[in-house]
Amino acid sequence: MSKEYDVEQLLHFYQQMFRIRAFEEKTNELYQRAIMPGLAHLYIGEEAVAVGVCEALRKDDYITSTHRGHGHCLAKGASFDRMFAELLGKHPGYCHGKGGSMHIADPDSGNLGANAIVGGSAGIATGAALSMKMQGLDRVVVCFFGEGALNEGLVYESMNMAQLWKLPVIYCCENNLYNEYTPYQETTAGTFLGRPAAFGMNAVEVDGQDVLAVYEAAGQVIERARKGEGPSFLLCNTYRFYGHHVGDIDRSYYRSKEEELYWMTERDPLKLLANWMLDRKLTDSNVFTQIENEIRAEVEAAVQFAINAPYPPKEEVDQHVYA
Amino acid sequence: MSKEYDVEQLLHFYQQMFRIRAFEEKTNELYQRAIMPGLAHLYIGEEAVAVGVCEALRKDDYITSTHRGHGHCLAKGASFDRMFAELLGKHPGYCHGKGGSMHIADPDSGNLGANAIVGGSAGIATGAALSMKMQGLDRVVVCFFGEGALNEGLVYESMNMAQLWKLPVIYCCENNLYNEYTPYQETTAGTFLGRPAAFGMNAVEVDGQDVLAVYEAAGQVIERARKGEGPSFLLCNTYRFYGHHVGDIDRSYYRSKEEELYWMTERDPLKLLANWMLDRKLTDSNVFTQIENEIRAEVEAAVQFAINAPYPPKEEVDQHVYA
Amino acid sequence: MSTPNAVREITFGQAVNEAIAEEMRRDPRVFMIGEDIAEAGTTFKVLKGLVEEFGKERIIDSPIAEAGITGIGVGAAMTGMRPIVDIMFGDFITLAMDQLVNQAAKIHYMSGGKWSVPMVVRTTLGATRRSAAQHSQSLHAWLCHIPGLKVIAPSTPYDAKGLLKSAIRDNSPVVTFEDKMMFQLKGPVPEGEYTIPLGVADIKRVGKDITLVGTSSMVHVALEAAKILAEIGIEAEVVDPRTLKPLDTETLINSAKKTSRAIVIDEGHLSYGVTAEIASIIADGAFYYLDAPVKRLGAMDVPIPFSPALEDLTVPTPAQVVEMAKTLCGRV
Amino acid sequence: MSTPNAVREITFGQAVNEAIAEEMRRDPRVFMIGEDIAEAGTTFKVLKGLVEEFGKERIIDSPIAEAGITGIGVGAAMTGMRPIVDIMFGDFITLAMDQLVNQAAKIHYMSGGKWSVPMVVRTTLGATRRSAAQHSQSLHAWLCHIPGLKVIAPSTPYDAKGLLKSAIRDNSPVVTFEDKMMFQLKGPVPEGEYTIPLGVADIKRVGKDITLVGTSSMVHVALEAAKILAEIGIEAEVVDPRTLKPLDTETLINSAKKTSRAIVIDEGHLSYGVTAEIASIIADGAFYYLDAPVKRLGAMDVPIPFSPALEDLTVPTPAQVVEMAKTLCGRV
Ligand SMILES: Cc1ncc(C[n+]2csc(CCOP(=O)(O)OP(=O)(O)O)c2C)c(N)n1
Ligand SMILES: Cc1ncc(C[n+]2csc(CCOP(=O)(O)OP(=O)(O)O)c2C)c(N)n1
Ligand SMILES: [Mg+2]
Ligand SMILES: [Mg+2]
Repeated sequence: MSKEYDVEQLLHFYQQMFRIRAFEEKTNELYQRAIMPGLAHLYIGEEAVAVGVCEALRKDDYITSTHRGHGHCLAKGASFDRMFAELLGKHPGYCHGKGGSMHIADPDSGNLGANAIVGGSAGIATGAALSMKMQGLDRVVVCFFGEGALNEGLVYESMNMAQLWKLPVIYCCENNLYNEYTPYQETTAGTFLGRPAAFGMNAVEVDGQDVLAVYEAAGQVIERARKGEGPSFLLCNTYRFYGHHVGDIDRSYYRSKEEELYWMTERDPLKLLANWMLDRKLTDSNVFTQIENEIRAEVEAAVQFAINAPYPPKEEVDQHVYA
Repeated sequence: MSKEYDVEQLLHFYQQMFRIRAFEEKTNELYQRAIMPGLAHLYIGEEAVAVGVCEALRKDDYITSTHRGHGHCLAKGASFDRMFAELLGKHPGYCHGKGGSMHIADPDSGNLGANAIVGGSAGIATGAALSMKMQGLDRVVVCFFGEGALNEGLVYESMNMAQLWKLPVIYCCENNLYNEYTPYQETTAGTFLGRPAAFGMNAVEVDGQDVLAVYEAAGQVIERARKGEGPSFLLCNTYRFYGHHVGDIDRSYYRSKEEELYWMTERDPLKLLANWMLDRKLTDSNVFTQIENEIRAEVEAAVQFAINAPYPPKEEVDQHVYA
Repeated sequence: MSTPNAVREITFGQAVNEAIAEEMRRDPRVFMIGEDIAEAGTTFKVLKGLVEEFGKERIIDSPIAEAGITGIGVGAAMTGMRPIVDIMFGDFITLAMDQLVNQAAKIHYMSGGKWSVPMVVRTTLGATRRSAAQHSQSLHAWLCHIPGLKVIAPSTPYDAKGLLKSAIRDNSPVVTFEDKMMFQLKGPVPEGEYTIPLGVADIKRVGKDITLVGTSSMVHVALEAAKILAEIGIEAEVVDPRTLKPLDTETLINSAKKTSRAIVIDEGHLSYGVTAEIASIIADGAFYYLDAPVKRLGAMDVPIPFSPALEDLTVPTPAQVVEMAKTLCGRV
Repeated sequence: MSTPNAVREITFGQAVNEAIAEEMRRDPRVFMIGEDIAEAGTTFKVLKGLVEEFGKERIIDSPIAEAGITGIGVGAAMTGMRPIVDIMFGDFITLAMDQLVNQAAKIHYMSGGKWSVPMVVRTTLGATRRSAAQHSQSLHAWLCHIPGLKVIAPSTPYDAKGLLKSAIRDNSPVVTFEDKMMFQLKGPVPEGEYTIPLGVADIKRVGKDITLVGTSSMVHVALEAAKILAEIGIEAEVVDPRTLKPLDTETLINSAKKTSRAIVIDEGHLSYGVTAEIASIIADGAFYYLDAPVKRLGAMDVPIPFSPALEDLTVPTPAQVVEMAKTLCGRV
């Protein structure tokens, strides 16, 4: 943590991370109370990645997201109410309820869409970057994906072209150690950083639990891309505190309680930032409590909005098939 | 060229390379005389790769091949007559005329099949290697492909698994500088050797015009694989003397006559071997002439066989759809 | 077909599990490869227990690489093994189509019969799980279109087990589509060994007034409709093709000849889907016997929406079948 | 549709080339990406000259990566460009199906109409080029099955140009299948600007005794058959759907109602192919007018063999159409 930050900015980071935390906790509750249809893949534990990266982006920059996408969408500027509405399949949701948890998309915040195909957005992000270059715009695209996506061929095809044409795209790999229920070591040969190296692509590895470290690393590769110096690979080491999805409760067969506990207690990105600030006496703990309370209240209101919102009318079903 | 070779072996290498050369020259003639249906991708100029590698293989080892596959098939043990018959779509061809130039396959010589999908055999070769490992057999699989195939995602998916499970497979990349009509530099970021490095895979680069160098390098990686030490990537730098396919006559828009001339005169694998032997007075030029004459006679007889051979009977058309 | 003995009620998922376990016991060449299939037993938990019995060498957890594992299946099948490749959701076969269609399906033919590819690809179809457009498709029509592939779509635990065992023993590539909403469906399955030959339809209910052809879970929609129709005196015959490729056209046509009316129900999209093939075969083969046009019901021609309020509108229901049947039988 | 003026004879390939050039001139957002499309002008040389006019920035030679370039097309289309993605052979769409089907086709719908994907994918169909099983397929039925995609299959230079221009202007993803054997086919094409709306069939020959529905190059097989049939007094109507998705069902049904007989001819495999959809739509819509079952002709259900002696047996011929038509008209 090298840069100088003012307290406001640091608190803003905290706030952004807590927004994701609170949203996801409520999502879990909605699942458990059988209010949310289907499943959701919670981002809890990984908040510093989405926030660190998106804070380094401009509003008119683009992102693509994944099945574990709520964090990216919120960090890029989505609002609670329309997110929850989408998760409940309601009409005011970002996609009129037609996309759901895995497909939040929002042109206003530059969100090209979450993608339920592992690795499926690598080409899209790369194409958006090509498009920026062709139009002479200086917008940057961030492609978020989990380390599991590095086993899908499309990611390699895309990285090759991005590097070849020096496109303004960042491949942000969130290594949370697991492909669903399988430790990445069982599925991944060599090193993660070997992948971008294959194409001669700039690559940076960062502690994904340290929002300031992510912010700084992201800032560098984004500025590089914005200046036309080409793509980068940003490897963020992180951990999901909960299951692969909300229904993944018994996890003992693929990871230990100790491991989970370690990350939750020692490596929680929110605690890490708060403690760092408290250690330096930049603020006091009441401030965090106040932020949290405000956000929780906002979450509550948003959930109520979503619960009360109408389902899409039947006529919606065959609208938007063609543009 | 470090090993000790006896003259017989060296002449055998020459013979094997000349078999390919003569076969391909005749194929070109068959096209020009409109005797061969469709097209063919000639291997002329690249003979040292197929021969160097296949001479280092056992008969019961496997290969997969490509659209530019005649050289691999011949080097692995295919005979002229059934090859030509296949190219002419005749019944005695290796595939009853149903496969044609791009699909020669032959269990007897361990040829899992040429493949007209660029990169399409990477999974098949890897699967055959997995199969050998599961059955406790010490056979090795060589997957031949052009440098263009390195842009297809499947190749990466396959290499990852091969390395992960230490499978006995060699990815033999024939870099002949062009993807069809496009120089590889326009399509390929980074380095070729960066690709296997991404997975921590053993890799060797070799002069693909030097049959002894290929033979030695191949021998090493094959023995390594046979001993269960895992896959390798064998990069062979080579050149195709003719067009992408037999119909590709005007090539000036993508490569210069000078370049072609350079390779044909200075880098011809047959000349290189012959001169090396002559320099060392291991044999005299009559011997080569005799080999060539014998092979040309064999080619002639084989073509006559193929021309006289019957087409498959109509009933063949819906046979072999299901096994 | 062998003779079954004692019969129990087990779920569709258990039937699949049993089929694989039995075949793995009898034939050491059979193995599985797929994402999260070992300790996790797949995301649907259908394969639970297999890794304990057969070990991680034969129940191989793979990287997330659908094309790669399908290609690996092809190569392994050609060289002495009998792989079962697990593609978690049917939507992901989009990533493996080259390996399935250009490789697996064609190798036997292209090699003049020299090589064969005894491989099974196990995947899913079916919507209404609130999984949205990329996890809800029923893309089986694509594979039925490809010569060299066989395609099965079982509707009951009994059929699932018997057909899958035949598929594993078949020397051609077979793709099996399991409706992910049926894994918990219970039904009678005999204790002992049995197989069901590929290519033979099954009449799930005998009737004389109208033929309802249903595939996969749509068999149950048809049966449900038949029950309602019976109450108003329309006796529907429910025919389940079970194998979609090769298709038992004779049974389909004969049923329609008998009843003079037919509705075809499948969960793939209506347009250019499975219903089109079956309907046109019946319309042709039973032309001179038909009293009404052959009708079709498929998934609505829209990407599957997430919202339950919309998703449920997209798949055929018993009520729709009943309505259509009544019209065809002149009851409205 | 604008009014054409002076008419010349140009080839199908030239018509495609003109359509792209004209659209690239009028709209700077249009660009192309594909393998060997720049200096080489594709393997079929159809795009020759474009790179000279538009430069390598707008005619982009890509790596051999069908999934990648399709994905790039999707992303570019969403963010202000109008890409034309060139997939050299129709067989290679197998590698891009996820990007086409799970991404391009669904993004508009999944986003509730927020994003759109104005992209064209240009590829081929058709056999008899002695290119064997992996370079001869006609896989258009797959894409017709997918809501969110439009599919065109022009049969003449005139249609090729007018439809492709409409496709490029369309705001949805459109896949165009060109028969690789038709690139040299000549036909009249007006000098000036014109477009042909998607979704409108064209009656290529008027007749009263039987309807021949042909797609792509099968239109010419149908026309050839019609000529022979006319000699024995059977007047065939030849209908060309031109757009396969959305399909102009009304024109098809009306023609069959008029003639009472129909044969559907398409070069995809017969089973579960395009002919099934069209035949079942006609058999249903014209049921009470039909004097004979609707018949279908497609490619034989075998991988396309290399040998000319076999390959020619696998595709529909005028002779087969004539034979079938005579039977349907009671002339045998
Ligand atoms: C193409 C494809 N294959 C498989 C899946 C099923 N699946 C969903 S998430 C997932 C694991 C993804 O792991 P990773 O990329 O590391 O992301 P994480 O869930 O850890 O964030 C899998 C296999 C899928 N959605 N898409
Ligand atoms: C998947 C796929 N895409 C495109 C093609 C068309 N094609 C045939 S050969 C070729 C170039 C291959 O280049 P490379 O791999 O370097 O092999 P080379 O021809 O140089 O031996 C291409 C693009 C194909 N056959 N398969
Ligand atoms: Mg992960
Ligand atoms: Mg090459």
